[in-house]
Amino acid sequence: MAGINRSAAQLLATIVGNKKVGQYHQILISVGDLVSQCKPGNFVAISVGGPSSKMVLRRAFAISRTTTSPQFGGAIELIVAPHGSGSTWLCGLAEGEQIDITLPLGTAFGIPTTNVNALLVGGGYGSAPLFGLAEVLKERGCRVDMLLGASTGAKIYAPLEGKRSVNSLRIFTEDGSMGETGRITSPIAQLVSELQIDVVYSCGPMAMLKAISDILGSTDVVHQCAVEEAMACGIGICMTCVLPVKDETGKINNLRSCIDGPVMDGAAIEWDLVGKTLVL
Amino acid sequence: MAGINRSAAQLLATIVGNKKVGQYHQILISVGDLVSQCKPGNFVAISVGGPSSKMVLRRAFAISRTTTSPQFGGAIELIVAPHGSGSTWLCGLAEGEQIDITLPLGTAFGIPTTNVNALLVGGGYGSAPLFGLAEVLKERGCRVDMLLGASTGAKIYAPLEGKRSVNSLRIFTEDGSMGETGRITSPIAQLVSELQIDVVYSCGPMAMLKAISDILGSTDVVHQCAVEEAMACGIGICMTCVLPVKDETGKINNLRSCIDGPVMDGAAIEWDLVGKTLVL
Amino acid sequence: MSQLDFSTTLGNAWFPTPIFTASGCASSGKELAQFFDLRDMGAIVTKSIMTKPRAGRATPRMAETPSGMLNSIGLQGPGIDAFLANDLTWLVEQKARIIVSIAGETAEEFASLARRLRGVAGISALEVNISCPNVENRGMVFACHLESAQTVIEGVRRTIGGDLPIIAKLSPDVTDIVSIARGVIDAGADGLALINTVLGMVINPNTMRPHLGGRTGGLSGPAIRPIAVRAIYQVHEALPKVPILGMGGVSSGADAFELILAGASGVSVGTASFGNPTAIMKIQNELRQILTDKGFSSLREAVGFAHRPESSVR
Amino acid sequence: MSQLDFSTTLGNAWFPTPIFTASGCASSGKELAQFFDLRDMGAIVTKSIMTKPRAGRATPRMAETPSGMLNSIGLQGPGIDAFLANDLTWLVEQKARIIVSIAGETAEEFASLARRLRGVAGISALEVNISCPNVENRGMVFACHLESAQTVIEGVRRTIGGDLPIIAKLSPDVTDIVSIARGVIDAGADGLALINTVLGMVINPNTMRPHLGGRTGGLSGPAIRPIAVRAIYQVHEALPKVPILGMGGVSSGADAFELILAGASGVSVGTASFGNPTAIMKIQNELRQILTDKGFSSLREAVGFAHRPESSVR
Ligand SMILES: Cc1cc2nc3c(=O)[nH]c(=O)nc-3n(C[C@H](O)[C@H](O)[C@H](O)COP(=O)(O)OP(=O)(O)OC[C@H]3O[C@@H](n4cnc5c(N)ncnc54)[C@H](O)[C@@H]3O)c2cc1C
Ligand SMILES: Cc1cc2nc3c(=O)[nH]c(=O)nc-3n(C[C@H](O)[C@H](O)[C@H](O)COP(=O)(O)OP(=O)(O)OC[C@H]3O[C@@H](n4cnc5c(N)ncnc54)[C@H](O)[C@@H]3O)c2cc1C
Ligand SMILES: Cc1cc2nc3c(=O)[nH]c(=O)nc-3n(C[C@H](O)[C@H](O)[C@H](O)COP(=O)(O)O)c2cc1C
Ligand SMILES: Cc1cc2nc3c(=O)[nH]c(=O)nc-3n(C[C@H](O)[C@H](O)[C@H](O)COP(=O)(O)O)c2cc1C
Ligand code: FES
Ligand code: FES
Repeated sequence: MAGINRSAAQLLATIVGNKKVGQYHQILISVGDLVSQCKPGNFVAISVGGPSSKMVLRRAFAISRTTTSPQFGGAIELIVAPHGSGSTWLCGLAEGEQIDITLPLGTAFGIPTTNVNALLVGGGYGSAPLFGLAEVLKERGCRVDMLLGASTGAKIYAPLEGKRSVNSLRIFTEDGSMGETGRITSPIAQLVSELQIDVVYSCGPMAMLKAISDILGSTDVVHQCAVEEAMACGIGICMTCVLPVKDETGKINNLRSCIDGPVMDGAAIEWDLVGKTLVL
Repeated sequence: MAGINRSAAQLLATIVGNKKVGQYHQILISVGDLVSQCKPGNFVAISVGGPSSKMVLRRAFAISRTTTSPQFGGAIELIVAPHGSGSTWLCGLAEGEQIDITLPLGTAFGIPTTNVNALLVGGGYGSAPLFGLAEVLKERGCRVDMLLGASTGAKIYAPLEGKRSVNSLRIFTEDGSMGETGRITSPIAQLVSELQIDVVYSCGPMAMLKAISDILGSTDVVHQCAVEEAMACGIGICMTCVLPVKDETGKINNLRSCIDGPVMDGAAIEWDLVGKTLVL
Repeated sequence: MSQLDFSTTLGNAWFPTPIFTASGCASSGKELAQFFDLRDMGAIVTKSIMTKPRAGRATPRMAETPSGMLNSIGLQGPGIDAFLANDLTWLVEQKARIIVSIAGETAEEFASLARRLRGVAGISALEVNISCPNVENRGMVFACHLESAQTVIEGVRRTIGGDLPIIAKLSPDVTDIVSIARGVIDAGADGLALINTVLGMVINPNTMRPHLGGRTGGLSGPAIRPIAVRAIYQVHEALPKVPILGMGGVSSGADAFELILAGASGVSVGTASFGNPTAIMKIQNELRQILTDKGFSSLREAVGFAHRPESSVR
Repeated sequence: MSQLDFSTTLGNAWFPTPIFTASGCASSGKELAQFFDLRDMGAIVTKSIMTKPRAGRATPRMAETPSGMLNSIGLQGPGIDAFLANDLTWLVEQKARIIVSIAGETAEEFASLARRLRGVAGISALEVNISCPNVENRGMVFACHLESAQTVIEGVRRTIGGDLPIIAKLSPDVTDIVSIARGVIDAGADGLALINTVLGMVINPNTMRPHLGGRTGGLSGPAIRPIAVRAIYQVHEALPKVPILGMGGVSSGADAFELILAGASGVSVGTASFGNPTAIMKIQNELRQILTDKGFSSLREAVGFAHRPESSVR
């Protein structure tokens, strides 16, 4: 999965849609032919705040979906939570405004060549790239089940059209305001054995990804997770976004999650060493 | 003229008009009852760049005119040259957007109690406050003649309605693209004697103000000039905006042009000491 | 909100709130008084006063920089006599709490200024500005050298006697700020003001020469906040009992909170007031809210909180 | 445009343009190569390489700050062997001009790294990073102390022999950068790189603890540009013949021009590349245009122009 995404390009792109969905903004950006290079799991990096911005770093967002229409040509969709000043600025943009964007970046979810059983687990806006992934998996003939979770219903992102591409969808909220009450991770062990899951695809907060890795640790289910480390550059030149990952020989290295990720093998990440000093 | 402008207030005000006029923007801002406190010569200080701006200082602009309409209530007008990032941001605002503004600031042009002969001299956007001043002077029964100058025609600001309130108006451009060719200062000496001018009101680049002071130096014509020093605060707390000014005893002090100005007595300013280190 | 004890102390001086003006960024108070009541903040820290009237440096005296500004005022001021007669009298009449900042060209000047202030009613503390980078002779930055810093503070301490707290204001432009901090405390300072501006320069693209009349200037504003936080953190770690008046780029309650967590007992606001005349009130209100929301029952509890082990959650 | 001589030299090394990457801000080059041709800029300055592979510091390793950022990477890297075998070989194949940055924990390590690089083909110069603030032991910042800085440079000079230019990279976190600059030149450096990051800290408002894994970090970006300009100006004034590779907050051609006027013969671009992968090309084009518009016929003429008397207009 590792390495530089050779199709990455930088461009001035136009916002062609910005719609509030629950606590998120669904933002559509016209990017032309580059859509064909965007795969589920890839992300974009966007310059924020305009010409006199005090924010010097780009913001990373997963590509949720790609579309091509006669009106806009190729376009990508982002699901953005207005969190701090950068994402809030982005959510405030109107149709027609332009942004400086770099895409596609990072690794994509690996797609099996045979029809396997896949469980997709998304926390919060982490569900964004999973619907596009589900479509691809369905085309390959996979069985696709999905779990979505968040603290509250307004943070569940589950568009209608997306629901069609999955065999089953269960939603968990911690406050019980939507779907079942509880944590998204609680049913995983049972589902994995009941549905004879071959691969789990996950995207969401690091704590969720770690919990899933722990659950799958004793199984031979493959875990492809899209991680979210703070990224200063998104293109591999700053070394801020590293995670401790074991290689085939068992050696642990700090890998850049922007180019060796965001999609990584959950079993190879040394979750207990995240945020610790690694001694080589 | 000196001292703190006691009517100053800070408010969130709405842009109610933004029109391009030559190389300037005529910006109308709704400020409510504060208009009654705004006098020709006063200026405003505006926060620029929005919530994630890297610009930490306000920008100063002369109040060009005040109006009161049923639609907006009290409003002030600014004539803004898109110069650097702050003024360009301001010129890019649309009607309905809000700005954080402090006003009215600084000293106002002194208005004679008797009907004197006044010559108003404006360089570039320096003409902005002179039309409002002309109206006030006319009401007092003064004769008002006006000279406007700039490097080129697009930098002459002379609205139609303003022209009505002066007895004569002559325009000079250095490139001859509007009015007479040449410097605005060249006809002053002659006009002063021909028209028996009692007071010259001036606003424009510092070099122009100095030149006028030099011309009037040998006469007993009063010279009220609105200076333009770089201001960090606009309210008298930073000491960046000082000019060397002689007091009645002949002592020269560095006075703050934001509260002891911008309107100052041209004869009291020690023009040759501007930008020099003053020894007390 | 009702329960929060928002008060603070610097040495034996008590203040109802921990938000102060920064020296040189509020003139002598009159100018801000039309925007809010000076009694509503912790204290006004006056511009640094010298013995004689001073005209300061040549203009241009400022340049805006990304998220900051450079200034080279050069301590323009009326001199101690006029200051006492006019500015201080006025401030005392307003019932504002007052910290007087003094600056001198020699250690003797500092001491003689302290002598003039000894026993003057209405002063809560003395800030000793040994770190102004905006003076003709950069060699005069006492706070850049341990011995000269100590000599100044010793002189002031000896002159002023035991009552009025002495706060030594330090420069970040040193190799080891902790050793300077320790030195001035040993020499008799009761507290520290951290940080003065960082020495910087801007070159004017048109003239292609240094923009400021004084060539170099002091960098302030949000740009330097990480430097201020680091300096406060380092000094508080080494000298946890010494009260720190923190400053540098504070323009929100969250910023003030950051300096307090690092170890500041009080926070001065400078450049932010230039951009917003009511910044001090805004910062004070926001800070009060943050402390309440975080569940602190007093400001004091939050001072230096960042130094406690992670396990000590609240 | 046609007539401008845009080339520059650092010691005996020649570069067709004065715009370089900054060490640690371009990894080993591959990652930027997909955005532009590495041969189109002055040179790539590699991330500082150490003897052994290093994992660097704990995450979080970055915090954005107003117009800047803090980093605490801690010199993560593959070690000199892997660097020579992979990264350098690749760069040489690309025909990029290369400045190799080295860092050591001891003066001996610096010398032994220099020995490994002696005679390696394709290297234009050596940048000796004696100023990294992101190492476990802050005592290791050689550039903060005259003697240790000199010891390192002497060792490298002796080892490397007379040909390859040695550029000593200094820290702004010192009381007197001119004396350190003079010291390392006396010790055998051919040029200076000014400035490394400024030591800073950010406290996380949620955890209320230092945000970075390494607690302190290095401040970079536009926020520090006035500090860089000042340092370059001061050093060029004292040592006008010593070539300076300037860096610190450059994100436009106008910014690069400012550092050049202050005295830099070349300009490295760091943080700006994080915000814009093609920043280097943009800066280079803008700078070329500015020099042309100002009527300079060569870059060299503009170096240190801010030091000439105002009367010497062009
Ligand atoms: C690969 C990747 C994919 C992402 N996909 C999405 C998405 O689809 N939708 C979405 O809403 N958000 C996504 N995020 C998180 C998003 O990048 C942050 O919410 C955003 O950067 C916050 O910026 P801010 O200016 O609003 O917040 P601030 O807190 O002001 O940001 C300050 C700095 O911290 C960094 N930062 C803050 N929060 C995060 C975070 N959660 N993760 C990483 N860095 C952070 C910022 O990038 C910035 O450099 C993704 C992050 C990564 C790394
Ligand atoms: C009392 C007063 C009245 C003014 N009236 C007007 C007016 O009516 N119309 C108008 O277009 N402009 C006016 N100006 C000038 C206006 O303030 C500047 O053009 C503006 O601040 C430039 O900001 P910027 O961000 O666009 O430029 P930048 O060059 O990016 O500004 C950088 C810094 O320099 C200061 N600065 C830049 N140019 C000037 C200048 N010419 N004078 C003072 N400070 C400057 C800015 O305030 C800012 O702090 C006035 C200035 C003063 C002091
Ligand atoms: C215009 C200006 C004038 C200043 N004058 C003084 C002064 O007279 N004495 C002093 O100790 N500090 C002075 N300072 C430094 C401030 O008190 C403060 O330490 C510094 O600006 C950092 O805080 P800030 O970022 O909030 O402005 C001055 C700062 C500015 C911007
Ligand atoms: C993420 C990061 C990593 C850095 N790593 C190094 C390094 O390995 N060696 C070095 O000499 N400087 C290093 N620096 C400092 C830069 O080379 C440069 O001196 C500094 O960032 C100022 O330039 P800038 O503002 O353009 O980034 C690093 C800076 C950053 C931001
Ligand atoms: S974000 Fe810069 S290397 Fe990954
Ligand atoms: S602009 Fe601050 S005192 Fe005049």
